[in-house]
Formats: sequence, structure tokens, C-alpha cells
Amino acid sequence: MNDRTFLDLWPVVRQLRSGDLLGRGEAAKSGPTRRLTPRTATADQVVKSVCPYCAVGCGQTVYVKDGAVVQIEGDPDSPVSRGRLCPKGSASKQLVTSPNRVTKVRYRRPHSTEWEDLDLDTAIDMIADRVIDTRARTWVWEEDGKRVRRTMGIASLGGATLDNEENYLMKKLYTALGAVQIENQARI
Amino acid sequence: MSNALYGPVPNVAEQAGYQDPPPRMGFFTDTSVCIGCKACEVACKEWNLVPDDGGPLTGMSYDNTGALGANTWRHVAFIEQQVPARQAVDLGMPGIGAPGAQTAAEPGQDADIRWLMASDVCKHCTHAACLDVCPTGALFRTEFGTVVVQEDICNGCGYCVVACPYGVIDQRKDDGRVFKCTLCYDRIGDGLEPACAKACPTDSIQYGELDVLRARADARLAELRADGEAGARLYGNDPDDGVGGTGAFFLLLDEPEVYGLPPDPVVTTRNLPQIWQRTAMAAGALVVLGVASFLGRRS
Amino acid sequence: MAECHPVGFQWVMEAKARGAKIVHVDPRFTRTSAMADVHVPIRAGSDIAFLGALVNHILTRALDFREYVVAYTNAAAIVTEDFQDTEELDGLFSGFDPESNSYSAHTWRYEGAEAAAAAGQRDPSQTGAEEMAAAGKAAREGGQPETAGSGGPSVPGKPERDETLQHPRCVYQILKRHFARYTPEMVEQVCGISREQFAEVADILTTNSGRERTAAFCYAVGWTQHSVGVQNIRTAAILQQLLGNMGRPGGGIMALRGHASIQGSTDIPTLYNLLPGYIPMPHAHQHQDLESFVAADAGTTGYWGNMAAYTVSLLKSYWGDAASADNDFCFDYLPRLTGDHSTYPTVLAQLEGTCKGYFVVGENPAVGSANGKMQRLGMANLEWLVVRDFTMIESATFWKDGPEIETGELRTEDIGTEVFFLPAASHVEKDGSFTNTQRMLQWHYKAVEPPGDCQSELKFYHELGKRIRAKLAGSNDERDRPVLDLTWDYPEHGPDREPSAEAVLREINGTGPDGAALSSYTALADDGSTACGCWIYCGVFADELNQAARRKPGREQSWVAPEWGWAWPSNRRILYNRASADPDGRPWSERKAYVWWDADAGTWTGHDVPDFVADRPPDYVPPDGARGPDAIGGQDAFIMQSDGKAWLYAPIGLADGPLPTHYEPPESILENPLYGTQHSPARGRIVHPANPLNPDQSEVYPYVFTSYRLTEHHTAGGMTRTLPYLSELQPEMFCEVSPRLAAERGLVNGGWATIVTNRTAIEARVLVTERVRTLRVGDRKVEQVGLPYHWGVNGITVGDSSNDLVHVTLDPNSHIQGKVGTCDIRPGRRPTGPALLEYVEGYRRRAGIASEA
Amino acid sequence: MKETRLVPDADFDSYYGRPILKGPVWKQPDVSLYFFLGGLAGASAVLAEGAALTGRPELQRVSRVLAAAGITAGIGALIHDLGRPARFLHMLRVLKPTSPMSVGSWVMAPFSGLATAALVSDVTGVLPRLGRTAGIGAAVLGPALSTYTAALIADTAIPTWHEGYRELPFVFAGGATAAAGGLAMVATPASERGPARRLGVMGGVVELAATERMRRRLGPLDEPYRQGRPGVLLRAARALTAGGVAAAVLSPRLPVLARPAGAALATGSLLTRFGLLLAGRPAAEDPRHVVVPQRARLTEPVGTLSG
Ligand SMILES: Nc1nc2c(c(=O)[nH]1)N[C@H]1C(S)=C(S)[C@@H](COP(=O)(O)OP(=O)(O)OC[C@H]3O[C@@H](n4cnc5c(=O)[nH]c(N)nc54)[C@H](O)[C@@H]3O)O[C@H]1N2
Ligand SMILES: Nc1nc2c(c(=O)[nH]1)N[C@H]1C(S)=C(S)[C@@H](COP(=O)(O)OP(=O)(O)OC[C@H]3O[C@@H](n4cnc5c(=O)[nH]c(N)nc54)[C@H](O)[C@@H]3O)O[C@H]1N2
Ligand code: SF4
Ligand code: SF4
Ligand code: SF4
Ligand code: SF4
Ligand code: SF4
Ligand SMILES: [Mo]
Repeated sequence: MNDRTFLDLWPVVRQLRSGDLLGRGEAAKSGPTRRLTPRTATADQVVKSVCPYCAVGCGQTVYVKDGAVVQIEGDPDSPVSRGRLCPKGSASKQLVTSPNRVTKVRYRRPHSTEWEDLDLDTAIDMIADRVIDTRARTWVWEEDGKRVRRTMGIASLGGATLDNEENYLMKKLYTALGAVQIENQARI
Repeated sequence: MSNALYGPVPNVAEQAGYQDPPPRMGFFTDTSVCIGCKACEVACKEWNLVPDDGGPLTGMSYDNTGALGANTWRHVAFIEQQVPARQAVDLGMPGIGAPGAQTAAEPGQDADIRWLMASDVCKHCTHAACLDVCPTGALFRTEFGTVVVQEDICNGCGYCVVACPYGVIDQRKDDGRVFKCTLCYDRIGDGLEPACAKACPTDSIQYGELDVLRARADARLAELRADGEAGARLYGNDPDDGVGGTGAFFLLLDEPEVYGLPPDPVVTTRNLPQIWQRTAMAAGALVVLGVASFLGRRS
Repeated sequence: MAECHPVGFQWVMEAKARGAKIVHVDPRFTRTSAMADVHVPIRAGSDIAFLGALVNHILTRALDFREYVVAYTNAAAIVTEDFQDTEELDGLFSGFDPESNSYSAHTWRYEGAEAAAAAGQRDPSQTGAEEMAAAGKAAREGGQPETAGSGGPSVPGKPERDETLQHPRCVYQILKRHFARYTPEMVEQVCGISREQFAEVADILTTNSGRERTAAFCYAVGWTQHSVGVQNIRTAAILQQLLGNMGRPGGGIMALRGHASIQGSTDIPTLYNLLPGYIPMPHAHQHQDLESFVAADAGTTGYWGNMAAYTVSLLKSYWGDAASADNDFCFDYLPRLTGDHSTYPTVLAQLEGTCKGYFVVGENPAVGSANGKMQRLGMANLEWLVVRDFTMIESATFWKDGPEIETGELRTEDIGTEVFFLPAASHVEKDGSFTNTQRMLQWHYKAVEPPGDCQSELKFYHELGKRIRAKLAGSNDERDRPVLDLTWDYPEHGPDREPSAEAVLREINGTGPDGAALSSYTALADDGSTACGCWIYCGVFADELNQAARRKPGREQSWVAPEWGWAWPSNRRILYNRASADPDGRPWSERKAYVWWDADAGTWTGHDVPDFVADRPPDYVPPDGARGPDAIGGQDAFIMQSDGKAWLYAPIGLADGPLPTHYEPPESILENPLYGTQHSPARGRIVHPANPLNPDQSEVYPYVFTSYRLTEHHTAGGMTRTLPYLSELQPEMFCEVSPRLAAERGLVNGGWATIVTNRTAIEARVLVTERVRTLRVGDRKVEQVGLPYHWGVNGITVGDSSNDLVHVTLDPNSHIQGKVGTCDIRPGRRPTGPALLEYVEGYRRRAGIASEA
Repeated sequence: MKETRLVPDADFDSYYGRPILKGPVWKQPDVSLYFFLGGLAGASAVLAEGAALTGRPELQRVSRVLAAAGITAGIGALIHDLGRPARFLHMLRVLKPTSPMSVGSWVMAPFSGLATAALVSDVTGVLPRLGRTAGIGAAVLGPALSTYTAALIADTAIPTWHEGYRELPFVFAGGATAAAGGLAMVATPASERGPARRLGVMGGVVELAATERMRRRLGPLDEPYRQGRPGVLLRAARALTAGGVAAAVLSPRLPVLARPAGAALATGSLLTRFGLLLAGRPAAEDPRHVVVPQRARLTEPVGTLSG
């Protein structure tokens, strides 16, 4: 069926020419169907990853095309998961590409009823100022006559969804700042 | 090439005009190991970019997608049953309606429960009514023996919808066209596993050459029977059944209808010769009536 | 497990296919039960009674694996005469101080082990009788029991032993007496489990343990989230020790932990009481300098004996050149604890106004934490709040749409909290490693750039640190030295100048005097020549290679798959695997061979990295006075334990007793049938008007509720309620009730119900299901209400939060919240607005609880 | 061979009572209307050719109009029904004997051309020979056009439709002729009305008889035809057709009855189509219609449902 004539574009003709008299298979295929390729094959980058949901740690393969994630599926190489994913793992692409993701900084002024826009750079700067200020105001050198060298004015919550490297930097910075109420999901 | 309408077909792809087709591929869904996680539903939607069509809670156990349809190409059924205590031998007393509807009393010590879960999908019938009635050729049989709708061809005539004896294929309301499982035609063409089978954590969905799967299913059935699972049965694996056997078949632990499957579906085109014959007779009758009406008086 | 770890569950199915028997103990019949051979419905909060009865079953029938028990556990150890058990004290152990509601472990100690009172021990409860109570309280609040995350707490010296196990004060005999009242009849009374079913489980467990077979326990928060959470797991540990199931393939106790890197965030903790590698945060009353800090461990046997090296290396990696022997390696830069600074006390501090600024980074306490109202009230009282997440989670929007706004308890305009919402980068938008529940690190690569303002935590914290340091630069304030001296220069790359995650991992791994990456923590030194950010992770960057990124396909290697990722410690996949061989170093059986002594080669070998000193022969007896790893005997399989033995009885380290004991949950429908002591006496109480408890055995709140997860949703829902494909699968908050309860209360399948506690009332759709069984507990029928906890006010599917019902009462060891309570349930939707408060108040009046204000 | 057994109500399992089959997604009234109009057009083409052959110009004109307008309006309804109307021509991509809709399309396409050509020629007098040839062509295709829709619904999985496959073509043939005759009666002067009346009467009788026989055979599967809107429509249809037949029979003696009789016959035919088609949905939605007969034939393997 390779040497197609113009007439072959009309499936009825193909029906008669091929053995597919009832028009069930070969004859009924359309052009796009013939050219079908999975987007895993057309991806320009394939990246190994790990499911972001639970602690099973299933392997994921991330397919990227033109700078966007086009597919995430199980990594068959993983001895943990053997290529399989549960519904959450299978929905990871939606997690990453979801239009519900908020991608801009939002700011709520004290007592305000609305969110406002805020530049990322300004936001980080303002947060740095808040940390410095709160730390200074709440600093304690001693408690009950014992040296404690800390602030009880700043707390942090979260870590179990984050990378080890991130937790490391967080704990390192907080500890240097003298903040001790650093907690994560291990507690709840 | 038989172009048959009924009965076993040794090579469906060949019958559909393929020369030297690859082996027929399909699914063996072993519901006895399904944990109802719905990874198959999600993986299918992610791969095939199927829209979500969520509704409110159905109250049907953990099933909130209800049935196969244009936007649900894999559907996991959840059946809660009371069974006699700790005897994996009897079928039990499957119920209908909402779970818990049957008894308001506490279960007796002699009653146990079981929770059947099963992932349903298009059967990729040997005799696919949907395909045979499709007037546009949008539905076609692939070289792998599977049945696929071509989105660029379907004109939304809706004929396939009423032809399918399993109620699988359906129209997407806002789109007009029909959709169903493609058995991931694009993926399997590239040597990949279908998305649902790949995701399935417990291998409840097994993809492969149909012959191999059928043998594996026989072995699994024997194993379960030996374990006292008397209700275990295969569904769709028999080429002598009403649709010539299905490309996606199942191991069930209860009667098919309990899972929302027809117990003994027969492809409608099995009767097509008689239907055409009757239609021809009626057309003839119409001619006769026409002629007869001109016999007799002029006014 | 099928519900919450579905892909992990494939291995259970694999085992089942090979003939394993699966027993599932859960109040509800779940997807896991559906696959199990036996489902055991249990009254929530009564697991110790059930497990304790299994212990009793084994002990009374002498079904234990005696050779294993004698060699590898502390069954033979003798406990001092001072110890008094719950048998004698009606549910209390000796050493309880009713004043502080805490124990001193002093009387629990081994006979013969030094009761030395060296200052600054890791567990101060041995500092001598006078200070006992206070120290016990301090230890508990300082969260020290949790420092046992990579090995037990220290007992100095080795105990006297009676290897015949006949001595009346040996652990074995104590155990026998302690568990004697945990009978099948009692199980019926307490748990609602029939004797027949108990016998069946006992039989399955014992016949599948021994030389040829092993049994494993898998648990998660069905056990941990109780006021006796740690003791629940301890009971399982006792069973596994008695049955010889520890350190062996197919055995053990598998914690099915939560988030992608929950294990990592405990190892490299964002926790108040820990430093990386389970090194405790220093306590103001005990640890003013490095010497006092490491003293307790310096004296002990096992690997904790090298505590000084681990600590100094950590300080070096924090403060680099600034840390030197002259300045105690900057030990003083570390802030000190004075008590419990965990998350719930922090919320109290927010309510009091002492805690003013709050970073919420990848957590959603407004929905996920117990007593959501307390969380939101706390946040409403902050000066500033930073939330970093993917979507607008409830913890970021409570000031405008929280339930308290609806009821009028809070007004948006009155809330002074300044809120910054910063969008986070997802796992495919950054490099980094997760540590899964098997202690295995797996690297994930950045695939795409984060959209918009989204940033990784790595980038954000690095940047924040840089700015703070820049703003403080030039400060002469001693307070700012730790910040300014911090090593904070990480190589940056990419368009957004992202710090290199690999560089951070390399710092965590540690470097030697030559600056090269170390390959094992055994190389760490206490002289400042090595730096290491987390000693247990040392080796993850061995040979300058990111070992966590190893991805040799599983099918191309042994079933242990050691070349996939990297597991701490030392890429070991099963801990304490020395116990997979008999005392002489031979596998207990061919089937179960895992690690064994190769006498010819003079080394331990096997399928895994042996968890033992590689060349230490089985017959090695350490010389008297040996310290640290040198003190590990050839049969001391549990090398992280200071006495080398697995602990049936915990002479130290637990805040609520050396042995598990059944207490009723903090809110209970029953009087404790076992002891006069109703609740765990040491449980963590959070006293606040917003956290009132229901009275025990109240007819107004006659039902038990418990909360749990659904396969289709994740935790507080921020990662699933926002996704269409998952939302449609479980589109509404619901509760699960038995047909009998439905009839009793007129609940209709698919209809609405209101669930009421002393805290508040929530509404949910109803699933009437046989899967929730009516339990027969003694002669009464107990009904339980099941509540998934994934919903909140934002997202595609919205609904009331279960956690608004859950009271905060904590396990005294881990400070973890509970998941059970009592409630009433009624058909129909709940009142809205201020009427809800009135409705809840009505219940309070009827329950005879005076309302505050 | 056994016919369909009775459907017992007890002893039947299903999945929460949910449908097993999917009901028709065809738009209403489009498809019922098309079924009616197609049938009407086909039978009218036959009538027109008869009139032409027997020299009845008025009847010929009227019938030609009915054939051409019927099929044009029918195609309009059909296109309106399609989910993707722009792809109407895909109907002619393939020719599938296994698909009554495909066959029907291949009949309908030339038919519409022929019927229109015949009418145009008749009205304008242009190319009379070609016009006649076209008319003959239309008359040849007409019976197929009138009846293929019966095959179409019979060739589905919906038990109530499928199991009626023996009689449905006669119901449709009868209905088509009743409608063609009836409407021709209405529009044709008394002088040339005879054939139309006879056609209408015979068609009506065939329609009534075939419907009756089909429904009797269906047994419990007839339920969808009895209940709800389809039930009402079919009862009305039966009354109209029967009344129409009677009135038409009397009409030579009472000419005032002729037009109402014709209208009643046509309307009866129309309502029959509506009734039959609308019953498809409830028929598909009741799982008993699927489970009970199938289960019955499984437990008694000798019996087959469709013979
Ligand atoms: N799909 C999904 N997977 C997840 C998560 C998720 O949210 N969704 N979360 C992850 C996280 S953070 C964690 S921590 C893990 C938790 O994983 P699991 O611990 O498995 O999670 P839960 O569903 O909370 O609790 C398990 C079971 O405990 C039962 N239970 C309640 N009370 C008791 C009791 O007193 N005794 C006994 N024996 N059982 C009881 C519940 O009925 C429930 O079935 O899951 C992780 N995986
Ligand atoms: N009643 C009841 N309550 C419970 C439990 C229970 O069983 N019953 N279980 C408890 C347990 S075990 C847990 S772990 C908690 C979980 O409770 P939470 O941790 O509060 O809930 P999550 O929804 O997992 O919150 C994690 C958030 O992190 C975000 N996130 C994910 N990745 C990243 C990232 O890389 N960066 C940033 N910045 N954010 C990210 C997610 O979008 C999500 O919103 O709930 C606890 N609460
Ligand atoms: S795929 Fe499922 S089981 Fe695997 S890590 Fe992700 S959430 Fe956990
Ligand atoms: S199950 Fe239905 S849709 Fe699937 S191939 Fe068979 S007839 Fe077609
Ligand atoms: S709706 Fe589409 S696929 Fe179905 S029969 Fe019509 S054209 Fe074919
Ligand atoms: S084979 Fe592909 S299209 Fe079919 S259900 Fe599975 S994932 Fe969906
Ligand atoms: S993915 Fe597999 S186990 Fe999960 S519901 Fe689907 S078939 Fe069942
Ligand atoms: Mo968790």
C-alpha cells in the first residue's frame, strides 16, 4: 500500500484495492492516523525524577518539549516502583502544569481585605527586613539564668515536601539566626 | 480472510486488510488484584488529554466516575458485598443499589464483607459492533487488532454509541464526537505499554499479546479456583462468545452484571444478514404496495 | 497501605502471590483489607491491648525464637529492684511525678549498668534522684526521646544478664508479668475483636516467624497519631524481637512514612529538637558547651560514642573557618532549648503573641494540623506570615475565607497579619534529593525553568540568607556573628542564579582535611579537620559522585538493588542485618540468608552492606572499658544501641514508660478496662480555650471518630484538590458510617451529616457502608465515624476540614497529634455563620461543660 | 428456536442499578423527523413514478414535491443532528455494507439528487427525458431509503430495537407508504387521489399489523414502548393510523374525510417514528433489559434470544 495514487486518498477506493472490503481497517485509516507518534517520542528532553507526593519514592520520567513538561510517567528502571505510579503520581503533570498554580507573588497588607501585587525582589527584601527586625526585638540571651542565645519570635513550618538540600539550608540559616521553633510534618 | 460477522476469527487484523500484521495485542484485567486506586483512570486521562467531567459524590462506594464514557476510558467499579464469614468459597449475596441499603442491622458474626474492585475498559471486540456500524470509517481496526476512533474523521453520527453491547463508547457533549479507549494506539505503535497498564501498581491491568494473556489468565484462574475462589471466572476470553472474544478480557470474582457488565453480550451485526434480508423484503413490499395502489379505479 | 502507599503495596501483592498471609488491622475495611487474608476491625486507639495480647500469647506459650531472643535482645538483662510496674501501681510505672505529669526513668535502669551522673548526658534522667523529675520533664519537652532516630539512647556500661531468663527481675520475666493481663478476653473487652479472630491472627503471626520464615509489620499514622503512638510501635517491636523478625529479610517493622522527603526532613531536620543526623539541639540546662554536650555519648559503646566527631564536623560545615578548637568550634553559636518548642506549643506562642513571624513552607496547617481553628487563630495573631506553596492554600487565605470569618469570630479588617505569598518551584523545576521511607535518597533533576516568580526553597533561602547577611554586614553585635560567620557561598548557575543543589549535598556529605568528599562517617574526626553537614549521610557523595543520582535499572541488579540511589547509613538497605545470621555468624536458614560471616575471608558479607564492623568476628568479646565502636561485641547485632541489644524493655529514653501499656485515648467512650489509670499519664496536653476536650464516656458525644486518607487525595489537599483529575475521583468531603449507626441517627447514603465535637461541628456527605463495622466491645455496641481529612475552603473540590474537629493532645515522646476523638453525628447540614457557634454551645451545655466566655 | 422469554423481575443483579448500555445520543426531534421524512420521500418517489407511468400529472407533481422536499428537509435534520456537521461528507468516505447508516447514506445521496432533478424537470419542463429517468432512479432507490432506517435501529445493541428486527422494516415500509399516501391525499385533487388513498390505507394497515406483531414478540422488552412519552406517542399513533385507515376507506363515499384521513395517516406514521426512537433511551437505561434475557439464555443454553 505504499504507492498511493490520488484516488487512494478516497478510502472507498482503498477498500476495493486492499483486501479490506468491509472498510474495517487499513482502508479506513486517515492521514493523521498514519502519522501518529506518541509525544514521548517527540520530546526533546527526558529527565529522571521522583514522585513529589508520598514517601514511597516512585521513579518518574519527565518528558520535556519546547521547555514545557509534556508527560510524566513511571520510571520502569526504578526498583522501588518498576514504572508504576498511583493516581497522584500519575497526576503529577497536572500538578506541575496546572493553571491553578499561582506564579506571581501575592501580598496582603495588615488589615487589608484584598491581595496586592508585589515584586519578587521587593518581597524578599521586605521579608529579610522583617526577620532582622523581629529577631532584634525578640532576642533573648538568657532564660532562667542560662544562656539560650535565641529568638522565640520567628517560627517555621514545613519540610517533608522539600529536598534534603533545602531542609539543610533552612535549618542552617534558622539556627544561625537563633530561631528554634523550626518544625515540619514529622510532628503531625 | 473471512470478513465474518460472528464467531471466532483467527486473525482480526488480517481480516481488516493488514498483511502480516503483528500479533493481536490486548488487556487481561485481573480484578482479583485490583486495589481500586484509579491510577489507570488518571494515567489514561493524562496521556490522552481527556477532559475531567467531575460531578458530585455519587454515593456508590468509592466510585465517583460512574461508568465508562467519552471522558472516562478506564472506569473502576467498587462493589461492596456481604458474604458468609470467612469462606472464600461462596459467591455470597451480592447486592444492588447503594451500599448498606440492604440491611440496616449490624452484620451478623456470620457475615463478612468483601469489596470488589474492577477496572473496566473498551473490550476491543473481535466483532466490534461500533466499528462495523460506523458509516465514516472513523472507527477502524488497527494492525494490533484493536479498535480505535479517528478524531479527524468522526462526524458525531452517534451510531456506534447504540451499537456497542457494553455501553462503552459515548459522545462528548460539547464536542459532538465520540471517544473511547484507543488502547493507546500511539504508544503501542512505538513499542510502549498503554498508559493505564503501565501505571497500574498491582499489575491488575496486564498488556500483551492476546494469546499469551489468555494462557496466563487460564493459569491464574486455576490458581484462584484452587484457593477456593469459586466465583472466579474469565470474561471475554472465549472466542466462541457473542462477540468472538474480546481483546480486553477480565478475571472477575462474581457475575458480570454485578460489575455492570452484560452477562452474555452478542454483537448486533450477528443478525445483520437477517436484518438486511428483512429490510429487502420490506422494501419489496413497499414496491408491491406501490404497484397495488395503482390497480383499480382511477380516482 | 493500599490506600496511602499504593505503589509500595505491589510488593505486598507480590508476597501474597508467593503465599504470604496478609492481616490488616484497621477500624475500617479499606482497600488494603480488600486484599488481605484477614481484616481485623479494631476500636480506634486500642492497638496496644491487641498487640500486647499477642505478646502475652507468645510468652505464655513460649513461642518466642529463644536463641535469637537471648543473643540479640535485652531479655536477659536484669532491672533494678527500684522498678515498679503498672501491675503494682494500677497503670503507672515507678518514677511518676504527678506535679509535672512526667516520669523519671531512674528506677527503670539496668542492674549493674552504671548509674553514673555525668553531666550533660543525652538523656538527663539518670542524673540522680534529686533532679529526676525536673530533668525528666526537661528531657521530654526537649524532645530528646526523638534523638533516637538513628539508634537508641545511651545506657552507660553493660547490664547484668541471666541468659536462662529465669531471674525474676530479668526483662523477660518482667515482660511476662506486665503483659499477663492482656488476654484474648481483654482484647474482646477493649478492642472489640473476637477471641476467634484473635487466635487466628496469633496463629498466622507465630507460624510465619522463626528460622525459615519471617513476618513483617507495616504501620503508619494509624499507630503513631495517638497519645500512645510511640508505644504502639514499641509493642510491635517487642513482638518482632520475640519472634526473631528484626534485621532479617522479610521481617522488621516498616514505617510507611508520609511525604516525599519526610524521612529526609527528619534526618536533616527542620525540627526544633534536632540537628542533622539526630544530634540533639543543645538544651540550656545541660549543654552550655561542647564538652558537656558530647559527654554522655563519649562514654558509651557503639557508634554514638563518636558523637564529638559528628558534632564538630557539623559545626565546621556550618561555620567553616570561624569554627576552631579555640572557640569550641562555635558551639556557642547554637541556640538552646528550654522546653517543648514543637509546632503546637508554637501555636500557643502565636496566640500569646510571643511568636510574631512565621514561615509556612510546604505545609498547610490551617487544614492539616489538629484543631484547625487554633492554627488559624494563631496565624491571625502574627505580625507577618510567609507562605510558600504552589496554590492558594487555606493557610495563606485564612484571613479572608477561614471558617472563623464565616462565624464572625474573626473579622478580616481586624486581622493585622501581613501575608506574603511566594510561589514555589515544583520537583521538576529544581535539582535535589528526596529521602524516601526506606531511608533511600533519590536525586531528581531539574527539567524545566519554574514559571513566573516561582522559586525553589533552595534559591529562596539562599537569597534570603544573602540579603540578611548583607544588611547585617558590619554589625559588631555578638548576636549577629553566627549569621555573618556562616558558610553561605554556594556556586550558582542558570539564568536565575540558582545555588547548586549538588554543592549543598556535597557539604552534607562532608569533606576531609584535603577538601575531598568523604566516603564514610567513620572518617569523621573531632579535631576540626573534617566537615560534615549530616554524619549519617556521609558517603552520599563518595568518590565525588552524587550517589543519590545512581540509576542502575533494578532489573539489572540483585533484588536488594544497592546501586539505585543511596541509603543511609553507608548505603545499607536493611538495618541491623547482622541479626539475619545466628550468633555464630551463619544464616538462620538458607532461605533467609542475607548477611553472614565469611570466616575464610575474615569478613562479614552477603547481599547487603553488613551492618556491623566488617572484620569483627562473631566470637569477639570486647575488653573491659572499651568505648565507642570498639565496645561492640561479636554478637551485639544492634550496633547503634549502646548495649548492642534490641530493647524489649526500654530502660531509658521514653517519656511514658519502659513498656507499652494500654491507656484509653484522651477522649474515650470507655473506662479503661485494664487499669485505674484512664489516660496515658504523660500525654502532652495543650491547654487552651480553643482546645477543649469532650468529657470521657459522654452520652452527648457517644461515637468514636477517626480520620484518615484517601488514595485519590493528598494530606491537606493543596496538591490534589487543585487538580481536576484527582478532584473528580473524590469530589466531596464525606464521612463513613455503619448501616446500624445510619439507622440509629437517620443518616442516608449520599445525604448530609453534621459531626459535632466540643471544638466545632462540620458537615459531610454520608457513605453508609458495611465496611465500617459495628463493634461489640464487651456488651456494648460501639460505632465509629470515619473521616477523611483532605478538605478545606479552596480548590476545585471544597468542604469542611476534619481537623477542625480534632483536639490537640500529643504523644509525649514524638509530640505528634492524635487522630481519634469522640463526637455526635446528626443528619443534615450544619448551621452556618454565628448559628454554628450557638449549635456547638448547645452541645456543650448538654454535656455539662461550662463554656469559656 | 425459542423466542424471547418473559423477563422476570426478581433475581436480577446490576451495578447500583446503572445502565449497562448507552442510550442514543441522537438529537430530537431531528432524527425522528429525518426517519419520517426519509421514509416519506422514498415512498413518494415510488408513488410519483407510478403516477407518471399511469399519467396522473397532479399526483405526480405532488409526489415529486414530497420526495424532493422530504429528502432535502430530512438531510437538513440529519446534518443538524451530527455532532460535527461540517464532516457530513465523511459519510461517503467509505461504503460499509455492515453499516445501515453507510448504506443509507449511499442511497440517500443519489436519491436526493435524483428526486430533486425529477422535480425540477417536472416543474420547469426542462430536460423532460432526463427528468423522467431521474424519477425512475429515485423510485428505484426509494424503497431502500424508506426502509434502511429500520435496519439502522435494529442493528444496535438496544434490545428493544434489536429484537424487533424482523418486523421493524415492515413497520417502516408501512409507515412510509402511509405517510406518502396520506400526504398525497391531502394535496392531490380528488380526481387523482385514488392511488394515494389506496397506498395510504395499505401502508397504514401494514404499519399497524407489523407494529402489533413486533410488540407482541418483544414481550417484556416492549416495556419502553408502553411507558412514558413513547407510550403516549405510540398509542396516539395507533389511534391516528387506525382512524386514518378507516376514514380513508370511507372517503370515496364521504370526500370530506379524505384530507383528514390523509393527515391522520401521515401523523400516525410520524408519531410512530417518534415513539419508537424515543423509547431507545429508556430501553438502554434499564439494565434489566440487558441482564435478564442474557442471563436467561446463559442458564438455558438451548434458548437463543434472536434466533
Ligand atoms: N493517597 C495518599 N497517600 C498518602 C497520603 C495521602 O494523604 N494520600 N499521605 C502520606 C502521609 S503524609 C502519611 S503520614 C501516610 C499515612 O499513611 P496511613 O497511616 O496509611 O494513613 P491514614 O489513612 O491516615 O491511616 C491509616 C489507617 O489507620 C486507620 N486507623 C485510624 N485509627 C486507627 C487506630 O486507632 N488503630 C489502627 N490500627 N488503625 C487506625 C484508618 O482507618 C486508616 O485506614 O500516607 C502518605 N501517603
Ligand atoms: N485529622 C488528621 N489530621 C492529620 C493527619 C491525619 O491522619 N488525620 N495526618 C497528619 C500528617 S501525617 C501529615 S504529614 C499532615 C500533612 O499536612 P500538611 O503537610 O499541612 O499538608 P499538605 O497538603 O501535604 O501540605 C504540603 C504543602 O506543601 C506544598 N508543597 C509541595 N511541594 C512543595 C515545595 O517544593 N515547596 C513548597 N514551598 N511547597 C510545596 C503543597 O502544595 C502543599 O500545599 O497532616 C496531618 N494531619
Ligand atoms: S506514585 Fe503514589 S505511591 Fe508512588 S511516590 Fe507517588 S504518591 Fe507515593
Ligand atoms: S466494547 Fe464497544 S466500543 Fe469497544 S470495541 Fe467492542 S463494541 Fe466497540
Ligand atoms: S459517531 Fe463517529 S465513530 Fe461513531 S459511528 Fe459515527 S462517525 Fe463513526
Ligand atoms: S489503553 Fe490507553 S486509552 Fe485505553 S484505557 Fe488504557 S490508557 Fe486509556
Ligand atoms: S490502576 Fe490497577 S489497581 Fe489501580 S484501580 Fe486501576 S486496575 Fe485497579
Ligand atoms: Mo504524614
